Amino acid sequence: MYFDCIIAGFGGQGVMLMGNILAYAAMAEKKKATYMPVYGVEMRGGTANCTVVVSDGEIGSPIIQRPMTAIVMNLPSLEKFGPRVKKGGLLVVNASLVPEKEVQFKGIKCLMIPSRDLALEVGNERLANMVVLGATVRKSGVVDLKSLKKALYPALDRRYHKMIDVNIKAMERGARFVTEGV
Amino acid sequence: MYFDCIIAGFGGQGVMLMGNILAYAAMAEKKKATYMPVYGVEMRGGTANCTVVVSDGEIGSPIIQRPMTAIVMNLPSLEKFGPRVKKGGLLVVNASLVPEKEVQFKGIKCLMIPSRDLALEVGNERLANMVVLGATVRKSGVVDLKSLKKALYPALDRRYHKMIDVNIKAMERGARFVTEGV
Amino acid sequence: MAEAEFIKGNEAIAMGAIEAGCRFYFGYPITPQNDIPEYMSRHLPDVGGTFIQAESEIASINMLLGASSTGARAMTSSSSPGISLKQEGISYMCGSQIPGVIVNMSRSGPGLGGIDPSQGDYFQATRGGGHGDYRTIVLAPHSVQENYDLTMKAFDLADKYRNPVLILGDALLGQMKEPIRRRKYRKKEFPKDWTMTGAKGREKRLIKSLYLSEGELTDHNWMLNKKYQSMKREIMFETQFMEGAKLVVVAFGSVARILKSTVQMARDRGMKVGLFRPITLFPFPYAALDKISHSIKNFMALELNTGQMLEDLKLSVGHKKNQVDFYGRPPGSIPSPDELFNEIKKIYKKRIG
Amino acid sequence: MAEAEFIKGNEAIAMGAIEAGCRFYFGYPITPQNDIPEYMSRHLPDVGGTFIQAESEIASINMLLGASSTGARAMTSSSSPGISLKQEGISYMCGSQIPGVIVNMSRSGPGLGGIDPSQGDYFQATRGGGHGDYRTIVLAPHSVQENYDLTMKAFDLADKYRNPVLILGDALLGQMKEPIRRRKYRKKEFPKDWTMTGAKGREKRLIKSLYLSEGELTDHNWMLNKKYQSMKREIMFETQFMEGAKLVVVAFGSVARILKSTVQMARDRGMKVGLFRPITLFPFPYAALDKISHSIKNFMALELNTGQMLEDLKLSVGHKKNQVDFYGRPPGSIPSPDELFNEIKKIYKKRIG
Amino acid sequence: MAMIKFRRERCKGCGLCVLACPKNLLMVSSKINRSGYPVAKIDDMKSCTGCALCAEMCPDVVITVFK
Amino acid sequence: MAMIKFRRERCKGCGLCVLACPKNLLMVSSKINRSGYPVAKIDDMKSCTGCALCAEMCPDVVITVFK
Amino acid sequence: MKQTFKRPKALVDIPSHFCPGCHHGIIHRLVAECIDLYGVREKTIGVASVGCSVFLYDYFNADVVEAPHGRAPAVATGVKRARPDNFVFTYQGDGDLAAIGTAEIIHAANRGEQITVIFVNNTVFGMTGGQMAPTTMSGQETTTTPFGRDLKTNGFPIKMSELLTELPGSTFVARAAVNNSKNLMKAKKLLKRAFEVQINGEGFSFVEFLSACPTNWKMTPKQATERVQEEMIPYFPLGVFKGGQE
Amino acid sequence: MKQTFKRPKALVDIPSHFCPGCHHGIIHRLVAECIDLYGVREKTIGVASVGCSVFLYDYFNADVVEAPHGRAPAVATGVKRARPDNFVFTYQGDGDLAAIGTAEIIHAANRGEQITVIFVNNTVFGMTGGQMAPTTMSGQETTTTPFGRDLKTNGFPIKMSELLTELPGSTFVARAAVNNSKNLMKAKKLLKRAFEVQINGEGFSFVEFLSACPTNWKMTPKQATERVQEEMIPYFPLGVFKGGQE
Ligand SMILES: Cc1ncc(C[n+]2csc(CCOP(=O)(O)OP(=O)(O)O)c2C)c(N)n1
Ligand SMILES: Cc1ncc(C[n+]2csc(CCOP(=O)(O)OP(=O)(O)O)c2C)c(N)n1
Ligand code: SF4
Ligand code: SF4
Ligand code: SF4
Ligand code: SF4
Ligand code: SF4
Ligand code: SF4
Ligand SMILES: [Mg+2]
Ligand SMILES: [Mg+2]
Repeated sequence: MYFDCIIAGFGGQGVMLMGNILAYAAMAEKKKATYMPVYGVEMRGGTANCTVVVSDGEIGSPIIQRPMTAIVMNLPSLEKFGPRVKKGGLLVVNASLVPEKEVQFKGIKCLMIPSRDLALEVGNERLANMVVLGATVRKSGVVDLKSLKKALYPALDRRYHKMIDVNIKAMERGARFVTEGV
Repeated sequence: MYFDCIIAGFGGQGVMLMGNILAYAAMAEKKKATYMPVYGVEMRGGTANCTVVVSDGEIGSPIIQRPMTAIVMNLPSLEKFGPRVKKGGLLVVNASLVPEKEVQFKGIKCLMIPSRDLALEVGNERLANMVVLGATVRKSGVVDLKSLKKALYPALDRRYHKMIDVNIKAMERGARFVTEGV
Repeated sequence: MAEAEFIKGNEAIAMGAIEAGCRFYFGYPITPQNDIPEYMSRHLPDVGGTFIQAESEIASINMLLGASSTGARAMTSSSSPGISLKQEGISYMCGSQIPGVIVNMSRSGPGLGGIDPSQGDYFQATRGGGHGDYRTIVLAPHSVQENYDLTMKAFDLADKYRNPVLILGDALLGQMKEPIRRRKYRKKEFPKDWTMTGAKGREKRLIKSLYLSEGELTDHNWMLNKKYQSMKREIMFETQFMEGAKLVVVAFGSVARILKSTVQMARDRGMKVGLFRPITLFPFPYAALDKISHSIKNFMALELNTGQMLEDLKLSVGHKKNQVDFYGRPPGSIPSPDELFNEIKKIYKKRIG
Repeated sequence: MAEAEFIKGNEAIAMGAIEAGCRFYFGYPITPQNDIPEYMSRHLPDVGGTFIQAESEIASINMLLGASSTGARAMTSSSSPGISLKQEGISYMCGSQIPGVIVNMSRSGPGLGGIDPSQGDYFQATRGGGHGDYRTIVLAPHSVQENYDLTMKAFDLADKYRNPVLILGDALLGQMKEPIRRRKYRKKEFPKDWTMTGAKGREKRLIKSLYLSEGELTDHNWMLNKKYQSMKREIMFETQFMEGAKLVVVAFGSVARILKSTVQMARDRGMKVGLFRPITLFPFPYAALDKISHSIKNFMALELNTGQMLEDLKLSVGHKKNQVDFYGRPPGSIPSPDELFNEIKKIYKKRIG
Repeated sequence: MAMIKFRRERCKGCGLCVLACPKNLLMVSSKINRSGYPVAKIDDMKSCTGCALCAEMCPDVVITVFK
Repeated sequence: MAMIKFRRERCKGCGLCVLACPKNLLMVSSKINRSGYPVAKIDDMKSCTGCALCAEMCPDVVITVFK
Repeated sequence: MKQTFKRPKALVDIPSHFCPGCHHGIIHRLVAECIDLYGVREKTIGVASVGCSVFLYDYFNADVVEAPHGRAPAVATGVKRARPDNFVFTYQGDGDLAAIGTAEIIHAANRGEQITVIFVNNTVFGMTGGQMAPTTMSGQETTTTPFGRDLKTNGFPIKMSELLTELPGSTFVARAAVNNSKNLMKAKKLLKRAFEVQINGEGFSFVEFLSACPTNWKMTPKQATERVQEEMIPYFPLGVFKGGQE
Repeated sequence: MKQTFKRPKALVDIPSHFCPGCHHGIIHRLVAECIDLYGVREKTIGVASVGCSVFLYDYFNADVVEAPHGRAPAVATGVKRARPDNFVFTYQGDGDLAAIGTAEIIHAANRGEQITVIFVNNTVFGMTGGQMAPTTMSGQETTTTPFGRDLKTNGFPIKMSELLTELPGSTFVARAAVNNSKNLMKAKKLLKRAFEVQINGEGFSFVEFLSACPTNWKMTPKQATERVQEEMIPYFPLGVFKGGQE
């Protein structure tokens, strides 16, 4: 089993956390994982992305030019990473910030998630990243949703553990959106 | 024509000046010359030596392990450089500071100059270096005594030009010591 | 076996250091290695250690010199420009035979450059960027686990040879996270009959690099040289897919890591490509490569620079005797496995067909 | 022709600089090159120039960076430990393409070492002791006249390539006196469309080494690399006694000077020994040596260190194809022509008989 | 009469202008610009004296003042 | 009664002791030691008070004082 | 209606990379205003340092040369000595000027170099992600003082203006803040004086700006701006330390 | 008769390399006397700097580590942090401490490192042959100020004691001279206090010694010693600047 993905967005959207959780989830399933962050120059409000690779065997490169999966949380990220997704790959798009008309790629699957609305449903809009992550995992099957939830413990600073429940809800909401289409 | 020599003594004895004058004298005769100084760690009162090479043709090394000629102005210098003089070479010794019994070398010529007495004769004891230089030049014939005198002009700082006459006297006294033995 | 932990490369170095008994850390912030001082500032106090954020890299290396001169295990870390500033201090440490671990999570140059991964400091690391004849052991990890393991090893080597040891990583190896397993570190004891502890009940000791009497420094330099030569016994390297290889790709550190995917791709496509990864950059595995060159004739160096380790590869296998090709990607963009595959394919086609 | 003047090697550098239009000098004292700042402090004011004794070598190199960025001709000088401290600045100057002349009258290392002649800084000089991929032209004079001539040349090369140029001498070349002949210097003009002069009536200009957008620094590095490659046209070397030579001795700077006597001795004794003296150490005369190796098979590097230029010699002639021997005399004692003769004789006997 | 103008795309929603206005006329709205920042606004332009203190304090030179 | 002793071979003839002696007892003689320096001396030892100021000032610890 | 406040000409019209509420942006603008005011844009040579203000060169419509971290005063010395008729300024953070660049600023001031130094003190290494700076306040948490700056082991927050005032070579030394309109207006005056000192050939001029770094202080822009008043100004008093006359 | 003045035990009994009349020799002895007095020889770790005093290690009967030029305070910081119970001192010239080592001394003082710094100010770079030092006096001729130090271009003779006094981290700062018996006796007292500060764990102690360099001043030892009184002391006043109590 081999999986790789790039997760990209603006600074405040929590894309780094998404990557971390995904990697922890893979580890919980005794898989190997690497996580590689890339920051822009701006400390706050800039762009950020990370690459996560998951595999049964030893992982070679932790960075990927053409990922199997890309999660784009804003328009600039779509523009940069959308075209790079491998043929047959998966593009997960934060539909709350990226208009559908911009998403025109051939030969790949596209998943549009109205993340803000779904996040608001379960609590607050800052949970959008968890919604998208839940959706991605359900769609790709890279890890089990259960592992993803478990991964919140090591990935979140202890101070935020009280938020785990609502994060789980957001993940579940995202996953449900994939299965049920709403 | 090729000539090389090491001139050594304590800091205050003016050995560097001797080397410089010798090199200038050679230049005045359109010969090539190199001068290479070596200082000890002490700024004042330490030991010092220099190497002068004179030649008609291009000069290779400016430093010499076994010189044709050595001028030693004190005992430590004799001990260090005396044994290094080449077979058939010339060792010029400042007899005012080096007792004759220390000067026991085979296969080389030794010239003992009572430099302090001769210097006092022409003016003051600080001229001992010029006495020795005059003697060395007369003995070795590396340059003409005339050239040596001329060399005082470029070698001495303008401030000391008023001392040139007495320096010349000292050189002549040294040369005379060689020719006349007293 | 311990539970795997998912940590940053930089943190793995800091953890390894503390576990190897490092109790003094001196550093000055610079991207992309700030997790090291940050980790140290948080965790050294727990073990009774001391963290100092120095006023500069120069102060850091000299604090390292001071602390190590007492026999303590100590470390400094920085990235390229900061490492340039430490060169005088490193030269002094080598000249004075003072151990110490120096980490360069290098970034892109020259000048201010950028903060991308880079291998542009290879020459500086392996040939001594400072003045005079000196060498430091250079360890080049390619994974977070190796960051951890080699840092521990670095402390032992530094003490063993009374010489600084350099860990040469880069932004990729510092920033990436991977699971690592901790291991029990067994501290080796080395003679401490040279350390600054106060001349109580013994002759005074002196640590210096100044040698002024005739011939003394010449001898000192040959003695040091002998020591550097003796470090050959520490040579480490890794090979992959060497059986039947027709082209051996030679690379270290982050790019070697990326190449692991590439070489797999090549093999999948039936290209007989092997990978040779030096782990010690100094001493460089000259002999091992030379030996390989008796049966394989085609080599290719890949580096994140315009060609530095390439010279060591040439010196190893003889570029007038064997074919040595090169692909360089100076920093500013990270090559992906696919891109590197294309470069290798070009060479493979040309040389092997 | 001008009257010969009898001057110190260091003074010849200072004189050459002023005649080549150097008007700014920044330095910090260090033996054995103090005659350079001393000469500059006395003579620059006469020509309307500026001498600053900086607070350190680091300040000096950065003052040089500043002055040169305005298009002025400027210089700094130091000796080994001081040059180590300048490495960050040199890397910046290369990255920012700022010219400037840097003199290293090197002394013995590592560390404080001593003040004897040494060639222990060869690696640092030729491979860039600082971080990142950069090179400086390195000129290695072997006489006082060459100190003077090559310093003048250094200013032209620096401006031509917009790159620092290093003059690598040592205590011997700085301290010895020899007659030199001055020559008329004809200043070449180079484009100044990049200099800091104030944006009067033109677009603003920018001098920097930071490149952050994807791929930009990669391109910048290749552009610089191309420039370094193009410097090959400046290669200079001297040969002596090459006709019929069976062993070619390769050496630079002070030891090459000493070897001129030695090789003469060898020829006098009927040994067919030639001398190859690289004058540019970067770019190194690889091709010239390679060509020679088609007819002569035995080479010997002689250096005042434990073996640095040796690597370039091996890379030139292929040490797996031709015989490359070495004699090193690390600093602390100066080898005499006779001593070197004995070393050459040993090799000659072994290789030629 | 005075008027201020915002260059919304440059606003980062820091609110320093809000702190600066002696008449308390400014606020950071919930509108987000293309860079993802909420932007400052003025509701009661009539009360603006054109003192320009808001503009002086703005780190991003978002505000220009007319009088 | 007091006495001072010189370790002549260490003397560099700098004369700082001469300056220091409140009783003006010291001088630099014309005798030269093995290192080539003229050495300090005291002629009138009886007048010495043993105040040790000469010794305190000597950079080369040439003088020891007895009292 | 006339436009009474607009972007200074010396400030290039591009978005800045600074975080929301960062005072660097304000200080940049004040410097640009002075360049306009004295009409020296075409004579200006800026020296950029390394820190969050490294992109100075993009923002100023003037010639700019980049200095290695901490060395801007040395670079500026070289520039100014070579071009004494140009207006030369450095712009440096507290890490740059008060840590690695300590020797360079002290000696440039001591030599009385005819340059203007803009010193932005935000009590933290901004660019590198919030480590302790020499000016970090007692007890302040940073990424390398996770338990707060402990004066015993980390030393004291250093007062650069006071230190440079001691040097006879410095002509004008002042500390300003831009945390509110009143201080900002005073800051403008001090900055003007600093410009005049150089323009009149009077010597070395230095203005320290207390500056907020909301990001690394982990505060909102409002809180950060308030901290300048409440914590910084009491320890780093504002005003002219030297050379206020004229 | 009893021997009332003898060589301190901490001073090795070998000839020194200093020039005739150089005050370094006196200052070495005073330091050695203090080591004896406080009985700390076996706990002492000296940090030698680069300058005429580089051979410190030969002269002191104690452990000594050599620091690169200017970096002794950083080396001493490393040593003292690793061995807080040892007595750690540096011995540095004015080139070493006030030029290249400016940042290191200021930050060691600012951190309040528990070390003792002996600073020998002879207004010149002695070891390298008499170049200008940061402390070179106005008009003083040196090999790099052949026309005398010009304050306009070379800056002002720097007063390190006064500068370090400004830093809250320094505990004891004083300036002494050994040009005559009176000053020498005072110097001893100051040095003792400096030792006590470290021994009592009170913090950073610093004693500046005005020192004669006959060789590079091109004076006789007598003239040089007199110059200390006539030219140096008026500009570099003696006394305790900070921390005299106890
Ligand atoms: C030699 C060197 N060391 C360290 C760095 C890393 N570095 C970049 S900026 C900086 C400090 C920034 O802090 P400051 O000067 O206070 O500026 P701010 O970002 O806070 O405005 C450091 C340490 C560097 N670029 N070069
Ligand atoms: C990095 C470096 N730069 C310069 C030198 C050369 N150097 C040796 S001692 C010295 C200064 C000596 O002056 P000072 O510190 O005043 O001591 P003094 O000899 O006067 O006692 C210098 C510049 C060096 N050894 N290392
Ligand atoms: S100060 Fe400027 S950037 Fe901040 S909210 Fe107001 S207008 Fe927007
Ligand atoms: S110009 Fe003055 S009154 Fe108007 S909004 Fe701005 S600060 Fe308020
Ligand atoms: S002070 Fe000492 S060295 Fe100087 S003359 Fe007197 S005894 Fe001799
Ligand atoms: S002990 Fe006192 S009185 Fe006696 S010689 Fe020395 S200084 Fe003079
Ligand atoms: S990190 Fe701090 S100083 Fe840097 S731009 Fe952001 S707020 Fe400003
Ligand atoms: S040069 Fe000066 S400081 Fe150095 S030993 Fe001689 S007199 Fe003393
Ligand atoms: Mg800051
Ligand atoms: Mg001095």
